[in-house]
Amino acid sequence: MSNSKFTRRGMLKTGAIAGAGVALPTIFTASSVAAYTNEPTGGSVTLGFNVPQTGPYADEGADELRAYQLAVEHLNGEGDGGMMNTFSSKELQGNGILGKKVEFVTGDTQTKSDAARASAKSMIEKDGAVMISGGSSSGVAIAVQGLCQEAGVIFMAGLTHSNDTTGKDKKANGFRHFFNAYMSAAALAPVLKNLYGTDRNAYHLTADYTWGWTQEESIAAATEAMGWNTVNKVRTPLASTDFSSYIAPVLNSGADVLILNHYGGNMVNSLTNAVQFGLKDKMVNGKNFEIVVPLYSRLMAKGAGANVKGILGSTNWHWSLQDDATKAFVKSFGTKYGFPPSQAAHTVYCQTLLYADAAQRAGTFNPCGIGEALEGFEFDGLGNGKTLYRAGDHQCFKDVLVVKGKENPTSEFDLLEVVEVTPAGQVTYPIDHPMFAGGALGTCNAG
Amino acid sequence: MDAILLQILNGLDKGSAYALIALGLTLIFGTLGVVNFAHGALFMIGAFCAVTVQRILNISFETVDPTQTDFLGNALIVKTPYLEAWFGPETGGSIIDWAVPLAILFAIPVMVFVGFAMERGLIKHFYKRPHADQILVTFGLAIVLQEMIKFFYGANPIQTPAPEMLSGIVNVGAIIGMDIVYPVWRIVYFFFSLLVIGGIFSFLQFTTFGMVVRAGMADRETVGLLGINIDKRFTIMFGIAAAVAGLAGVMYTPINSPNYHMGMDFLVLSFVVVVVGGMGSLPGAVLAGFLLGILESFASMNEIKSLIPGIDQIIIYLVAIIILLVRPRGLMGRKGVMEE
Amino acid sequence: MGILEVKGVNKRFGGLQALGDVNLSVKENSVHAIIGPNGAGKSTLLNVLVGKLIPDTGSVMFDGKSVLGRAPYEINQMGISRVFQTPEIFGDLTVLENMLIPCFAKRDGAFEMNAITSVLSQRDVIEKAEHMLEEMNMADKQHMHAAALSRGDKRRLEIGMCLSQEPRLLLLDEPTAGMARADTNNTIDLLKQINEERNITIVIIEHDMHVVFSLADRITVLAQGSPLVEDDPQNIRGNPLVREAYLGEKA
Amino acid sequence: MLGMNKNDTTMLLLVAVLTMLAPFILNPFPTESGWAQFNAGYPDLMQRFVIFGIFAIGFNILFGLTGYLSFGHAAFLGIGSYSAVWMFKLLSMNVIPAILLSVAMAGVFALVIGYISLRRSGIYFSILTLAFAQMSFNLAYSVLTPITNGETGLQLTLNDPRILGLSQTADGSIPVTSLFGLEMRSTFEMVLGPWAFQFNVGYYLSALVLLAAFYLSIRIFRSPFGLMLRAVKSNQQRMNYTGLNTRPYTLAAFVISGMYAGLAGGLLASMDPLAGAERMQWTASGEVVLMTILGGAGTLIGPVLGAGFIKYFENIFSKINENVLHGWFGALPDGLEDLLVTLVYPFVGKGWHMTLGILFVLVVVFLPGGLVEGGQRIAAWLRRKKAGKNTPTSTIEPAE
Repeated sequence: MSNSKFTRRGMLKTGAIAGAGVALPTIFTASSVAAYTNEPTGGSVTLGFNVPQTGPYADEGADELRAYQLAVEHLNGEGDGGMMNTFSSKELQGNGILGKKVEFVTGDTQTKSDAARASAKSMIEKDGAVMISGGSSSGVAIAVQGLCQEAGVIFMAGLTHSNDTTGKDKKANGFRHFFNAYMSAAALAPVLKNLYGTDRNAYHLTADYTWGWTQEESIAAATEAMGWNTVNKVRTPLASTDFSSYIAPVLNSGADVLILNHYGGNMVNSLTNAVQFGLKDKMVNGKNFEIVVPLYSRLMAKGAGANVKGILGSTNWHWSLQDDATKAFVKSFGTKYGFPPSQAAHTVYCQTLLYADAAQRAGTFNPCGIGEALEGFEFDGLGNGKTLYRAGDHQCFKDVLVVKGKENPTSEFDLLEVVEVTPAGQVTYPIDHPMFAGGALGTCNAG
Repeated sequence: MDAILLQILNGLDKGSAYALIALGLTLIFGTLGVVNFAHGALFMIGAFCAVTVQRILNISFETVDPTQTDFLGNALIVKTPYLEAWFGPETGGSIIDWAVPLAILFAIPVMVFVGFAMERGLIKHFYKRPHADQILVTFGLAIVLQEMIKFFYGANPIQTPAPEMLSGIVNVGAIIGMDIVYPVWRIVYFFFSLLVIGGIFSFLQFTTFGMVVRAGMADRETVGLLGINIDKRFTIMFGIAAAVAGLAGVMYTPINSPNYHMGMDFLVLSFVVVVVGGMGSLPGAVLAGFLLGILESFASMNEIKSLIPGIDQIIIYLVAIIILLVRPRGLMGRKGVMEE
Repeated sequence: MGILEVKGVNKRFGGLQALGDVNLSVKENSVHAIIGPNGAGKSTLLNVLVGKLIPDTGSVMFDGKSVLGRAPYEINQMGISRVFQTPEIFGDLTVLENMLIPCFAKRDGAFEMNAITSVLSQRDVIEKAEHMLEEMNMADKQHMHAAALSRGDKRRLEIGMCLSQEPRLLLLDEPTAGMARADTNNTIDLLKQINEERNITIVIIEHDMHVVFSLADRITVLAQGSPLVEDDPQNIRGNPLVREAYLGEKA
Repeated sequence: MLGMNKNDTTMLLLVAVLTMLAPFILNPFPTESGWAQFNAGYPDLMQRFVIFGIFAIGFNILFGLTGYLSFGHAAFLGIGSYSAVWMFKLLSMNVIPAILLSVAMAGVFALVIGYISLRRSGIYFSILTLAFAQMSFNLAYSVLTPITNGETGLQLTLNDPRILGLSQTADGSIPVTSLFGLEMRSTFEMVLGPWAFQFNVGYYLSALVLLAAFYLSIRIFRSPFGLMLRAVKSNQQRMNYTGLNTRPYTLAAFVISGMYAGLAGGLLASMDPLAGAERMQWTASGEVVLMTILGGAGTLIGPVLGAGFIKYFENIFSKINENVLHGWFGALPDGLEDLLVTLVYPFVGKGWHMTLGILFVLVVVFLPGGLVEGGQRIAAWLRRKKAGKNTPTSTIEPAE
């Protein structure tokens, strides 16, 4: 399945366990030969895809896995090549990475930071993975990113939206293609202003954990900057399944916009509950009551059904975009699996390609070399327009989509329509922005 | 004032689900003495009965519409449910619209069957085994059931809306001259739960079957000595308990879209409800269900949350601890039942 | 002054007067039987004596000290042991282990964190337990699981466990209920021997008049929660009040 | 030996041999073979085997001996982990003070929670412990984020003070956990033909702690204290009427098992310095209950087996994906290959929960005494077979 030529800095010298060694006819690998963790020595290179396969995000994880599989096929020269054909960098030849065939192992994060680290460790220690990618929540992504930093492998983050991933918890070995809460807010604010005006009272319901807080902070700051008033910010327990007791007080709070800083199952339920309570048809202060879901997931939005109609939010990418790269990816994915890819699938596909391309350009799998190749890398042709991997925090800067629940969907996938493509310039922030302060990249670790 | 009344109403509505699940759990514990960790899974299966009925009603034939394109740019395949074709879009559409209430008819036999199968196939071997073994086996069973649902229906929530007529909101405060709007379906759910609870109680109270079961709950041996086959009746009670959980699940689907792990989300909570009410006490389970629902609603009010941060995270457990320490047999538990 | 003095004890359960003004004096080294029809309050009285129930009024003194308000284990430590109607033993443990527990309790008191030494190294306790098993004629069964013993053996084990605590007062709740006549006679002999050789005071609740009259030095008759008569066996036998209350016969 | 009888000594030696040779035993398949998927001999999983073994041994001291079923023991594991990580952040990267603090903190919390919960017994006790643990989890995930770092879990940063150590190493990274300079993550690899075996310092430290914990648990089982605990389980009424106060006995057992959980938590953090709130969730408490019952509650070795069993499924079966299956069955004709993959797929990879659930049911139905009973049955069967048909069926002794 995989090789195991894996070494570690700080490896014990032969003497320490010589007792065990002497008794056996051993052939020792010289431990100091490898220059970095899991240096691939055979004809193949192993990547580790760590996604939620059990628990509430299992479907999202499954979609990510599909995209990884597709990316690996394309890298190995199978299939139609997908976005490799539209990618602005033409280094990849379809013969694997640096001539080595790409293999992969998968694991289950269970959407728990502990389990995710165990799974990632097993890929590094047992399967010899040289890069770990995945994640469907920020807590998991940050935890695994920390692990990869310590272990000396590259981490290509999957779906993680918290500011912290490339903010206070950023790491030299970690890279994020996905957008973040600040970007969502910056992209949404002008649209909200256009559609709903500047005289609005917003009520926040926020999932009571780190991601929810960063999103609440980002959105509140952006909306307040354009003149909105924040009526209340209410934290809801993560384990909540029924949000009615939090929605009910919104009715008489004087607010005319409800912002749901929820994701996944929480988002489905809180949105469903909000619509149940008639908030969508309500009039307050002579204005239509509005609901905003800053981070949309199309897969999950399906669970809320017709309730998403007309509700604004943002996404990293959507299959209905009309650029060549998106079309190529949707075609490639849709032909293989029979339905369009989600934004989670898209981001992990991009991350895999970006990693492979960086390795190709660097001419090595050494994480430090790859890091250098990715830092400040500008590219296009992956569905988000011109994109920059900023060197200072390893965050991608690209256009952000503002979307709205579609009124008349033609199919079960056709839930969202793109309202606006906010250009990258508007969502870019300085590295020392206070919402991202407090951490340091540190130096790259090659193990 | 409005806000408090609204939260009381909300608590009753939340409590309906707790009460129904706890009622079934207590029936099983009271009759068979089994700690059933698979009870949440029964609730979940009930909810998926609604999903299944919705899917069945939506069975469609496909036509190609060349004027539109799908995501790959091919001609769009439009699906039309047979029901709409047979009865016209109007009637067919409204039949589909009523999928959830219709699912009740589907769920009752399915759940009773599932209950029987569970009891006869597995649980009956565990009457004499320690509670720990019962927990392990029912927990294992819950995982299996849950994974089966996940395998067929996926992990994401699936929307099962209420009928158009019963969606929307109603001003329930109008009667007392106040402005308290509340979703119609949630009120339906509340009354539905009262109906089911009332049905179970009168069944136990007024039928011979029920009387025997109640006698059996109080003193199994004596009833057995009378030559009455109590085990068979208890098996039937297991089926009924499963059906109660299932109905609670069916009707819950429009409130929150069902997913495969919804049973586990309710499991711990429903055990807390049962214990607070008093192990083996049916009225206790119902009372505790509503009580905890109301307390939970109050704890989520901003005024309370600002006084005690995080109170809504722990209220249920805090109340359970206090009640168990002050009144070990729970609110309405009989003295001596699993006490000391 | 008896070893056990019960004065003016009342206990109500809701509307039911379970014990009404009970006075009882048990002389040291005597065998005192408490008899009475079902529902006369015998078991309630026993539960008061061992601290399981607290009476509404009245006092219970053992050897000059009040037992009221003390936990059962404290009362036990004062020197009162109890034998139950159905033998209460440690069914999951072996017979020897059953016997070891009261021996440890006698030596170490109510709680001792003796977690590192092996049971086997506690020779004094083991010898005492083995000795007691021999006295109970159960040495050959010491490695059996207690749950597997016959009913008579369970009873003997339970009595042996009580004795190994060297109590001053032994309370027995219908010790021969459900026993065959031979076993009953054995038990009577055993109890006589305990009373005479070990100088242990015995309070026995019993239905079986054969047992009562074979053993008792003194008998209290309870009826409807109150003592009807307290007297010597021969006087009780002829007392018309007792016959009426207990046997339902008209005088 | 060491104050134990022959059986117990044999058991301890067996565990010692198994743990010391685990890198070999758990890696039976050559690295390049298709079966290598089932190898479990890599540091992280081996560490988890022994650490969760310690957790389960401790849980068994409470549940196996006294019969009190706690549904909140994961809280102590979590408290242990948080304590250890805080020690790494504030004091030094040496694991000794971290583990000591873990055990102490878990002990303090166990004393408080136990004191309250043990006022009740039976299912009421279970619900009380569950309630405490769920409260800890919910608060750790949200309101207590400044202490626990909530969703992400408490982790080390480059700015931690580390009074007795370095905030960051010379090359700008976070220092690693060590035992007086011996790094926990140091791994020595031995390649033997097609096999590769990994010897990890952290694993061997954990394994030694496991042996100590196991030895201590044997001593407790065989002590008068252990006897009293078993008596509590058997008949509390008789305990009370034998002049024994059961409350301090059960409380002591609760605190000891809480400290075992804290020890496991501390070790877990020492191997991988991150403490996630999920460690305290009720499902995590449920997991140790399952480990203990599955292995055989009340037996010495059972919990360790149960822990290994569950962790193996979690880490090995979850990694088998469709590709791997196609790799295995690739040699078969296409139709058969697809059929087999379709049949097996629901039970591995994302379906590993299903397999685990089925196994719970099977084990508890057919082996009421857990895996230990399974082992005993096999042993008895072998003995009978060896001795011929004349020997009477040997009675199954509980493996205590």
